[in-house]
Amino acid sequence: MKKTLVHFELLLGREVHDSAGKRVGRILSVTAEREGGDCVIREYLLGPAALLRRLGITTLRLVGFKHREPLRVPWDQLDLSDPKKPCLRCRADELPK
Amino acid sequence: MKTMDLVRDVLDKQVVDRDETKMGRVDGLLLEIRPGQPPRIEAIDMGFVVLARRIHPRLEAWLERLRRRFGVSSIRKTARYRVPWSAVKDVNPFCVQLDVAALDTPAFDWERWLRDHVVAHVPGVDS
Amino acid sequence: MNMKKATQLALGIVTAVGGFFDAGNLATSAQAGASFRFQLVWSLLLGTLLVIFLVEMSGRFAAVTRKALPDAIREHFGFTAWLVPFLVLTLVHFLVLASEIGGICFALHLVTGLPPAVWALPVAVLTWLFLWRSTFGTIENSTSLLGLLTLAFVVAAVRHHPPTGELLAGMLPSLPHHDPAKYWFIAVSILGSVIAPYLFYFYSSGAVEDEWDPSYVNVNRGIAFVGMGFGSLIALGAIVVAAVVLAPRGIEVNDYHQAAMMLTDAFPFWGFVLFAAAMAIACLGAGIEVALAMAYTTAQTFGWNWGEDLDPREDARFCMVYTAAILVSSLLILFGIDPLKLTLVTMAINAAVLPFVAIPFLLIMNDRKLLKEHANGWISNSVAAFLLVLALVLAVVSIPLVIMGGS
Amino acid sequence: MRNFFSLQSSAARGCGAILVFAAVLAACQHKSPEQELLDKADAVGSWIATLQMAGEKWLANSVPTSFVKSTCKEAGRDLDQAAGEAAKSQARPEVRDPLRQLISQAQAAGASLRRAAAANDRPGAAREAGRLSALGRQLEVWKQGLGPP
Repeated sequence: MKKTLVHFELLLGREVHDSAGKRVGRILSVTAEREGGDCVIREYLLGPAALLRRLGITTLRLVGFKHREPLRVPWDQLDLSDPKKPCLRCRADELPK
Repeated sequence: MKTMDLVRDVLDKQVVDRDETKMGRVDGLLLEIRPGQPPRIEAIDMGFVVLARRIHPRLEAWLERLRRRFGVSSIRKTARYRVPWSAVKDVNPFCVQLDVAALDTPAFDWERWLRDHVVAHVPGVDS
Repeated sequence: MNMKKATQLALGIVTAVGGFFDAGNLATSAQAGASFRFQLVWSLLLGTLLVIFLVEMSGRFAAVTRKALPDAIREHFGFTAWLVPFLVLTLVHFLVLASEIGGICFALHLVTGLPPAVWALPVAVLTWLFLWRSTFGTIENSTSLLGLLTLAFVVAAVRHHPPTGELLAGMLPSLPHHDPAKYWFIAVSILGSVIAPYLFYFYSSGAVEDEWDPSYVNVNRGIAFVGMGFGSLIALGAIVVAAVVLAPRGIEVNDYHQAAMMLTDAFPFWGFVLFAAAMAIACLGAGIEVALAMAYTTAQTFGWNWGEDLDPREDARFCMVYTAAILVSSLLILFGIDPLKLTLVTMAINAAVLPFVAIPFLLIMNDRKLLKEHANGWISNSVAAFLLVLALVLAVVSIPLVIMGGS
Repeated sequence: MRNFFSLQSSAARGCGAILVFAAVLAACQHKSPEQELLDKADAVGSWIATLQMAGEKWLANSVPTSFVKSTCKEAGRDLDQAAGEAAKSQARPEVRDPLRQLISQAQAAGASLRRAAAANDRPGAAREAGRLSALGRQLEVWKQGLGPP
């Protein structure tokens, strides 16, 4: 069977829409785990908070920037069949908190 | 490191070989999408063409054409070098270590070519 | 503090003194003193304060993370975000390198009488040989010890007994009595020459080459404060000498010839040769640092093997970058570009690109995951925030100033 | 990454705005022909003073002959340019002509100084230094005559 391959670096910054077509946010951070010899994706983190988290910026809080948690999308909720247009398999409010 | 942030801890990281010689950076990652299973990292992509793709797909196509047309045979492969994830020995905060010898890989084609064709001909360098 | 660190501290300070004063500092100081006497001293002091903090930060970063700045910035922000600053900085470094080579060529012109363009290629070869043959340590030590010659400006300034009141008054910013466009152009150029971007990339890569670890944080602090402070003292000396020698005669510095007699009042016999020697050494030291900064930045951006201590056969691509940079920038001088005009415009551009340096720098210095307890505290961050605002203002005003005030 | 792209494109727009700002400033900087002449005179005065200092320092054996020669050459080039611009100036003739006179005298003095240094003619060099000093004073008088800008 032919493998479905996706360039990871091109996913970054892509806007994600949910099943209702509503804009959810951009993919700005991705967590992964090592499983034996493999490395597998667990969650996609969306929104500016994901970027700040990735860059380790905490100082902005001092100047009154509200520190929000990034939107977490488990790997099985993101449909990558068209890597240029990633979308959720559910509605944004159905995501596990 | 069990859990990691692929963007922060892997992408754009320094790649070193077995002897800790710097051999490039993680310019791109290839994901395999598997039905019913989480996506896994298939390979690490390195090289100029990969970087060009990140800037604009058209730049990648253009560079690729240029490379095919003018590439010296000994450095042709270097523009795109793909290492399977299984060759990764370690991912640490400092670098991504591969279980290969840099000199034997296409990532070092340019280095080798410059050494043999330019540096060796500079007076004062004993070859 | 053990013996090794004590020597490192001493050497580092000497390096900072030798590496700080370059063609840009000489040109802007001479012009400032000649046209506005002591009125622009504030700009030098402001620049020095900021550069001390920035150099301290880049050294601290390298000591704690064992990574140099370009390396860390690409890893942190990704290739696409780093690409534009990288290209802009490479272009600026190229102009700075040409300015330094132009400075050496002019110094040789003073001594030999041959036109500067004649010296472009020999100087390029000499600079390149220095880099090709030596290790990081020898470069640091030899150029910086010779660089102490630039202290001649300080000695001359003291001999002239400058008016203390006027000098102190110059430490506070004031509005010019004449030529506002020129005044602000020089003020911006001084800032650009003092806060030269290459310093940070060079300094942090050098710290990695010297294998600093977190125990060097205090040594680094000492080097930044004392070294940069001393370096700017030399620039202050040049302003004072120009103000005392050139300004009363009505000489403005629009050509290096007009600055060349600066030291002959204080040292009637040696002054002329001393000026040429100080200029040549200062520019050679800085030129080597800029060429290395370019090679470090490029190699680290692409993840190539790098290190001035390695044999050229082990990092051929790294060596090719500085070789090409030196060769190409010497062509500007070969084709007869006026070295002083090139330097002054380059310094203003230096100031204009400061946001590209400052923004990633400040973000990365606040990453507690990387730096842990060594991340920026509130003092550094306040200075940094001030710098950021200043950098954005400079970026906006410097280009119009180049068009209006650049002679 | 796309966030950075949008950042960069807004930076590019910022640069465009700066260039427009610069163009507007440059347009506002319109000066009267007399004002332009006065600016030119500063550069001329600076070269006159430089030549005088070079002559005096050469007499005191502080600078080599080659330096005097190349300084005279550079000064000559800039003074030629200043002379050309003064000739094209739209300023009133009673203001413009004395300056043109001064520039041509400075050109002549520079050339003589160069010849004197080349021939190791010390009295000649001293004479030219004196002449340059007088020219510098005349230029000051001319500037004062034009009044404060």
